[in-house]
Amino acid sequence: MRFSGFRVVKEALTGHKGWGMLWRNPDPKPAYDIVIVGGGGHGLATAFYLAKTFKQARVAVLEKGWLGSGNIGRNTTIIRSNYLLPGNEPFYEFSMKLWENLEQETNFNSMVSQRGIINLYHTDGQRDAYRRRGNAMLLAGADARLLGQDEVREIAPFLNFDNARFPIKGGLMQPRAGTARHDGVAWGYARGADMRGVDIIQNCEVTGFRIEGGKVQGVETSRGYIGAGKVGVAVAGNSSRVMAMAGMRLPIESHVLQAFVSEGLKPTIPGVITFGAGHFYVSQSDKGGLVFGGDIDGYNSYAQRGNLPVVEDVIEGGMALMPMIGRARLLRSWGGIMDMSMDGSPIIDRTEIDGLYFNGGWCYGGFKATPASGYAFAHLLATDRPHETAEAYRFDRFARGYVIDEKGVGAQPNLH
Amino acid sequence: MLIPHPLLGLRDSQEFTYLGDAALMDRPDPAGGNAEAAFTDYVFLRDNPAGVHRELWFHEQGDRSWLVVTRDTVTHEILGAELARDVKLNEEGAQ
Amino acid sequence: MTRLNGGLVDRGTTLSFAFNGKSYAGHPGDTLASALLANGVQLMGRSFKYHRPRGVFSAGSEEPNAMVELREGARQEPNTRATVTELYDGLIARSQNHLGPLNRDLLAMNDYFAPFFAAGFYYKTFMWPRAFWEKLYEPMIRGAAGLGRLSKQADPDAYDKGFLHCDLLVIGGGAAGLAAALTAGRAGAQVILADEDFRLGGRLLAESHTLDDAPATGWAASVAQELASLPNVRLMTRTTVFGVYDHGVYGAVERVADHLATPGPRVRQSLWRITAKRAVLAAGATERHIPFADNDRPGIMLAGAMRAYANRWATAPTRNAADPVAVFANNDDGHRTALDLMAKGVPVLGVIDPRPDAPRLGDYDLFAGGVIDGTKGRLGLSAIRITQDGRSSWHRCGALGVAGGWNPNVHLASHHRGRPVWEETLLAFVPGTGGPSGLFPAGAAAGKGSTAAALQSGMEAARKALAEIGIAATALSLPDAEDAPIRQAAFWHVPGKRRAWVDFQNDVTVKDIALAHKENMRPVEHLKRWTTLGMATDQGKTANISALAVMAELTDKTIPETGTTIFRPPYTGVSLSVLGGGDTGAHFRPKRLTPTHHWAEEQGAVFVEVGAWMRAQYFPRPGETHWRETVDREAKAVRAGVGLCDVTTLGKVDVQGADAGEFLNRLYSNMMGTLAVGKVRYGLMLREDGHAYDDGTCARLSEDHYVVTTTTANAGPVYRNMEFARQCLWPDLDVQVISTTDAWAQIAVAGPKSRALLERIVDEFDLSNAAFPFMACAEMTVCKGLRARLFRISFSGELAYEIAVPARYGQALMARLMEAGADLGVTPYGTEALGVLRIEKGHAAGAELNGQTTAQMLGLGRMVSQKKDSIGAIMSRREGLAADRRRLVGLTPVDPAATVTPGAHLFAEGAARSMATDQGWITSAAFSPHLGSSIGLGFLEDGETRMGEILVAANPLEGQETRLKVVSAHFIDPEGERLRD
Amino acid sequence: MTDLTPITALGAKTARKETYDALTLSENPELALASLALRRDQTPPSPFGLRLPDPGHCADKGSVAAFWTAPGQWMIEAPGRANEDFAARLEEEVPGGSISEQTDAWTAIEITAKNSAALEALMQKLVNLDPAQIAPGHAARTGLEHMSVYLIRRSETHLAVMGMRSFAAALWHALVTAAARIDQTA
Repeated sequence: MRFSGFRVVKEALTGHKGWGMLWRNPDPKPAYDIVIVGGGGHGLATAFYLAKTFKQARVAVLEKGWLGSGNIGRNTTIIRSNYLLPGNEPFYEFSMKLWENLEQETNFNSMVSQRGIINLYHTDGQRDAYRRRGNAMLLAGADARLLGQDEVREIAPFLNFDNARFPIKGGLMQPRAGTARHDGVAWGYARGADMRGVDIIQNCEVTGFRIEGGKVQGVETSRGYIGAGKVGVAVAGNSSRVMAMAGMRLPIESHVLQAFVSEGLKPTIPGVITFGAGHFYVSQSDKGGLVFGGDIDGYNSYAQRGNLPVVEDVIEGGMALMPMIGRARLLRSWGGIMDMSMDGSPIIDRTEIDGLYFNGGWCYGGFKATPASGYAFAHLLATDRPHETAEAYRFDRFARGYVIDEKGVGAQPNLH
Repeated sequence: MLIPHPLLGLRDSQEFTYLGDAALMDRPDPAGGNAEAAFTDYVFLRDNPAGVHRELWFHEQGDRSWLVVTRDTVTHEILGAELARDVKLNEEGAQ
Repeated sequence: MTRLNGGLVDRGTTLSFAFNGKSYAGHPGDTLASALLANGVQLMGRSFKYHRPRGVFSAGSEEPNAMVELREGARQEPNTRATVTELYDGLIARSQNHLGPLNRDLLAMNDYFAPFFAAGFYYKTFMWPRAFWEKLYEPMIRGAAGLGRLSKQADPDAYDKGFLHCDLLVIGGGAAGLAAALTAGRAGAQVILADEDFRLGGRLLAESHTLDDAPATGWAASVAQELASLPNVRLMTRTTVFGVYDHGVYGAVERVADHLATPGPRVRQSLWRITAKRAVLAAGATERHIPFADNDRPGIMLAGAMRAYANRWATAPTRNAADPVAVFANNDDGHRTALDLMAKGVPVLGVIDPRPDAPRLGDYDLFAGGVIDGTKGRLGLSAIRITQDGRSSWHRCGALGVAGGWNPNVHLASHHRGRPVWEETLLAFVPGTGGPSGLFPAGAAAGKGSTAAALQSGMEAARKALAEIGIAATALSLPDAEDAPIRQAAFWHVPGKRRAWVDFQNDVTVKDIALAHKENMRPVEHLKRWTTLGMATDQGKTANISALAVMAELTDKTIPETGTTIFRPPYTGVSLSVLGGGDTGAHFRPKRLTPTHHWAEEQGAVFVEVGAWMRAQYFPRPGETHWRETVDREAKAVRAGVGLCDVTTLGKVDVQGADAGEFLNRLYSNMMGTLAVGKVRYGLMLREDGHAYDDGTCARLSEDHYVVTTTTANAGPVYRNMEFARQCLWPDLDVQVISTTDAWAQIAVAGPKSRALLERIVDEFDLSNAAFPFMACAEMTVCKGLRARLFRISFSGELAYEIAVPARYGQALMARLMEAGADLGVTPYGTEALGVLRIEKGHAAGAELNGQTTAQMLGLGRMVSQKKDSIGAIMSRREGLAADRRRLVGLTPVDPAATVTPGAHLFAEGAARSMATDQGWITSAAFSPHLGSSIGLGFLEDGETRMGEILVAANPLEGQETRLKVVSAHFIDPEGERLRD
Repeated sequence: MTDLTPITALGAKTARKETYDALTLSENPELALASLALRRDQTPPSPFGLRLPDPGHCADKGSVAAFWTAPGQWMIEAPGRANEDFAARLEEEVPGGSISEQTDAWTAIEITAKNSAALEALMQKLVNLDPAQIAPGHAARTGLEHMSVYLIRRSETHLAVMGMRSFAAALWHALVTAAARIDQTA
């Protein structure tokens, strides 16, 4: 069924009798050409592009819980392509272009909203670093603007310009950045993949890999053995856990990132604002909640919850940046497990096991990457060649010394 | 979080700086064969278990002891803490 | 007026308040909701999506409907629950989320279009044309959405934070909580009792129960009094424990002054982080409702809330005292509402109970086996339709209490992601076993809902909790209390064609759940996300279980099979101001001041933040109109005469011990153990991954004592790494380290006349080049006996020294040097001139040592000793690092008037401007007064072999292109003669 | 004696002092400090006849005092001797130890209270220490408003707070802001 305004009106007038299931609840088949482990954003996007772009007919997505229950279900919804390094920027810009056409491609309104992102700077040194980055973005075909204080003030007059510990001098803006409705992204990809024949199997946990002669044969699951020509793992947050079942150690630690939403408020904040000096970033959802976050808690965790000091640290930053939000209330907080990699950048690569492919290490930035990650992983799975924008995301970059370290902090994941 | 400091009792984890897996204490022999591969594993690869994890915390706003804390990464329950220096000296003594 | 007799309000005092511009009167003890009800005001707000008229629904923090903008001006506080807003004199509140007056909300037309706004409709439309989303559809949706408004002004009130420690934290001051606190308090344990209400007693205040044949409110008051008298008990009313964190840390917010018009000198709220060895969760239970057609009109509320308004606040729920009240209950407890109202003289229409065998507990009309399946009344309930035995009839009705059973407030028990478990005998979820360790649920929160059971379980929980920490508590002799069994039917909603609301605030109806089911949004998390169920400010406290029941019915599963939701902090909304607590402006983070800060201020210095430090950026003089003028003068003064700069911010670490030299050998890439006593050496540190990390100097004061410096930014991390190396890698080395950064004021004395200046202040110390050459250091005295450390090191490339004295003398030393050097033209300089000087000399700083560069890129590859191991040495030899051909170069503009811009990217002339042809970037730049042009440093592919080549610096971000010449990074004195002079 | 005039950490010639109902805060610029760290296998000495305290504790002998700072390391305090080279005196007492001058690394603010309740109420607003960890005779290093401080509980009603000298103004601000808000009438 095609979704459209016309269809919504027609159903409204006829008692919503015509709506069908957004996706099926298929039972697993004995075998598939490609099995994707993980029904989060990246796994679903991979399946979608495998089916749509790479015309793969026998694809399954195995999800241990409900589809979209990973970090796609809980994040601060920011999309952007404002990276510095050549290993990253073309990939994220590719992602941005996919975002820009996502709804038309999936026929599902994921509410991609390009209201812009501003990264504030407070010193000349930060401005220079942002200039280098903004230029790198432009050279990669993305968009960027370097704003002075007055221009920031015009866009966000409510920021603390006059009595700040770290006075705002300006910002690097990416006008095409913004937000997307995170669940809607998962659902759009899921529905699109399902329509094209992908079996999305919920409540199906992978419990092991069957590997014979160095080649993967299939996966053991809570719903029985499923054979597979190729297996793609996209379970960020739990990558180490899952890949350990194939005997692999990864350059990844799992950390908790908390995020927050306030009670609903009338429109207050136009786009996304990032305050590096205070570890705080914020946007306002279409429903009116302020959606914000900051740093990871900083210790290895699979608990999907964080602690109070980070809550305070983030909100202290928010209050310092925009003291007018003080009378609003925190409504919800949550904690997601992040695949924090050793250089802060992801991995999309083959593994040492034939037929086993890996996608992970997204740190706290996986949401914005969803379309390109899915596309590039589908490309790799379907063609056995890395997508041109994802060539740097290899396992061996650590051993060979080609890390992609945007922050320049080295192999300490909690600093990325 | 509260860290059970072996000398000072329960202390706010905010006083500490976290580093990561206690395996970082086991710096490979730079003169050993294939040192570059050993260092690659040491610097970049982690077990990252969901469960019991031995990890390094630095009591930065405290007595500046490095501690080896044994903590469950699923429940955050702490099973013990030792002075890293003692751990290292004991290991070396055992060898 | 619908004020009844009795209650816990102080009728002797009248408080006046305004709601939507109209004045009303209430009493101390009232909430805004009770006072409005007492004034016959039922309509208090509008729903989120359909803008349906809404009245108060509950008597607590679970309120979905009665939300107001409280206070005015910068103190305006949106989404404030009228049900928990303590009335004060002069209170001003407005209803929110409507266009035009509350009773004629223009946005109520949304309700007519409700069929178009079914669950998830927006995912299916607004996609064409593409550009219309940001321009039209989304702004429209955003404008209509949201609830209350922020004032957009800074919050003027003060907030603070604190830490408390106790043996037992009791969360909730109802029957169970009071019993727990009393048990623990009498045992001598350190106890904190926190309750979100302003009065202790919980449901005891809302019910007509007796304890030992006396009103239960009296027992609550006497227990509160005893607890207040115990020095080991801290009573915290108006305090919400909103979250359970690891290892017994609880987050709580105390509303210190929210019951006052303004906080005065006090804070408005305090954030408490309570470390409790054990805790008792006695947070009570929340009543749920029964969805039926048009069940959302003002006047329809929870039956227990109705009792609370009648008993505690002496208020009838109706607009007129003569209007009859009905009760719709699937359980015995709900019938008590009819009894309590009758006792207060409120006319009762009857009790409608779907159970065919429903008991009649008093002298009221009982509609056993009956349901309500329709209501009337645009802005307030006027009639209900009762269907019994297949016959329907309309009845005039001014208010309706709905009793669908009670849900234990398990929230905190699931904050560690432990799932609540279904208790079929209670038809409710109770705390499961996976709760936070040390947290003991008790009372209604644990499903022990009768007063007797609550008292008993509160006491037992406290005894059990304390026993675990070695405190024996004696059993209380509990009063006789009501112990009615829970009798209820699993009756979850009244089926029908009209909309029956499940989640009031977000306008989620039974139909929406049915649609979600049809569309396969069946897992509970999908249901929530598709319909927005439970996403409103009340977090579904009154809605979620009913919704689960409806979904269970649709899927033909049990409720526990259908799923449950777990809760995350906060339990109720917490103001961002209090979580952000304390200072938000200039004191947001502490500043570090240098020893000469006040002196620099007196000189009119302009300061700049460098990490936590404030450093003098430049020292403008009268007549100087542009900062560049000042900086040029300062830089020139250094090269021509002598300048002074406070460099205290560089990290300083004393490294001592027999193995200090060996220790530094392992930390620095170059050799330090061979350094002679009395000498300084420049040192480079790598990270273990082989990249350049930090630089500084090592000075050997004696055989077993080095003083090392770090960059300002890395002072903390480098020190931490030293402790790591000392304790975790090589504990066998005899080495001790301690930071001395703040102990010594360090002043750079730089320029050809620096020796002449220093000679005037040292006490008989030979500064001659022979006696104290470049890279010498010594401990000595200055200014008649003040101990000092002198280092002959240079960042500027000139003859230069750094002198350190105890920090308290730093300012006086600076003043003395200024005085003594007046005839030498001594000039203070700031970080800006420091930057100019170091760029002219080609020294790397933060922009070059940015964590992404290598020793080779910096031109320091030879410093990585091959003769010894050191941190990072092995990994610095990896292929990718060795193959990196970018090198630090100097850059000058071909047109001397042009500017070198840091952050511009470097291209060969004629090359396309693309990533593929990008050959490097400019890291730092400054105007060099000595060269008379802008100059820069940058990393360039094969830089060292391209001297003299013309490049283009592209800065498309600002539309600039500049032709630059590649030169040595050492613009000044490349042979380094001056500093050895 | 040098002819340079020292200033206090708060930047004045004389020490700052602020008095509230039950609390008095005063800057103590005359306190000399030196750290003492043991070399490998060194026996703990008794400088100036002072028995070096156990972890988490402080010891006071009138003319000198000490508090434990790290395994094998103590801070030695000498009231009224900040203008001397106290580290050198300590080196004479403990030859062969690792000693560092710390007098001006820290600013000491002495807080005296009319009763211990006022002092504890103040500490509740500033530091996360169980009262038992900072009972009289105890010393602790911890965080306070994003700063690192030593707390030395000299008696029931006397607490010294030592912050890094460069943070003195911020520390003073934090302490007086909290002190002013404590209800000291109880």
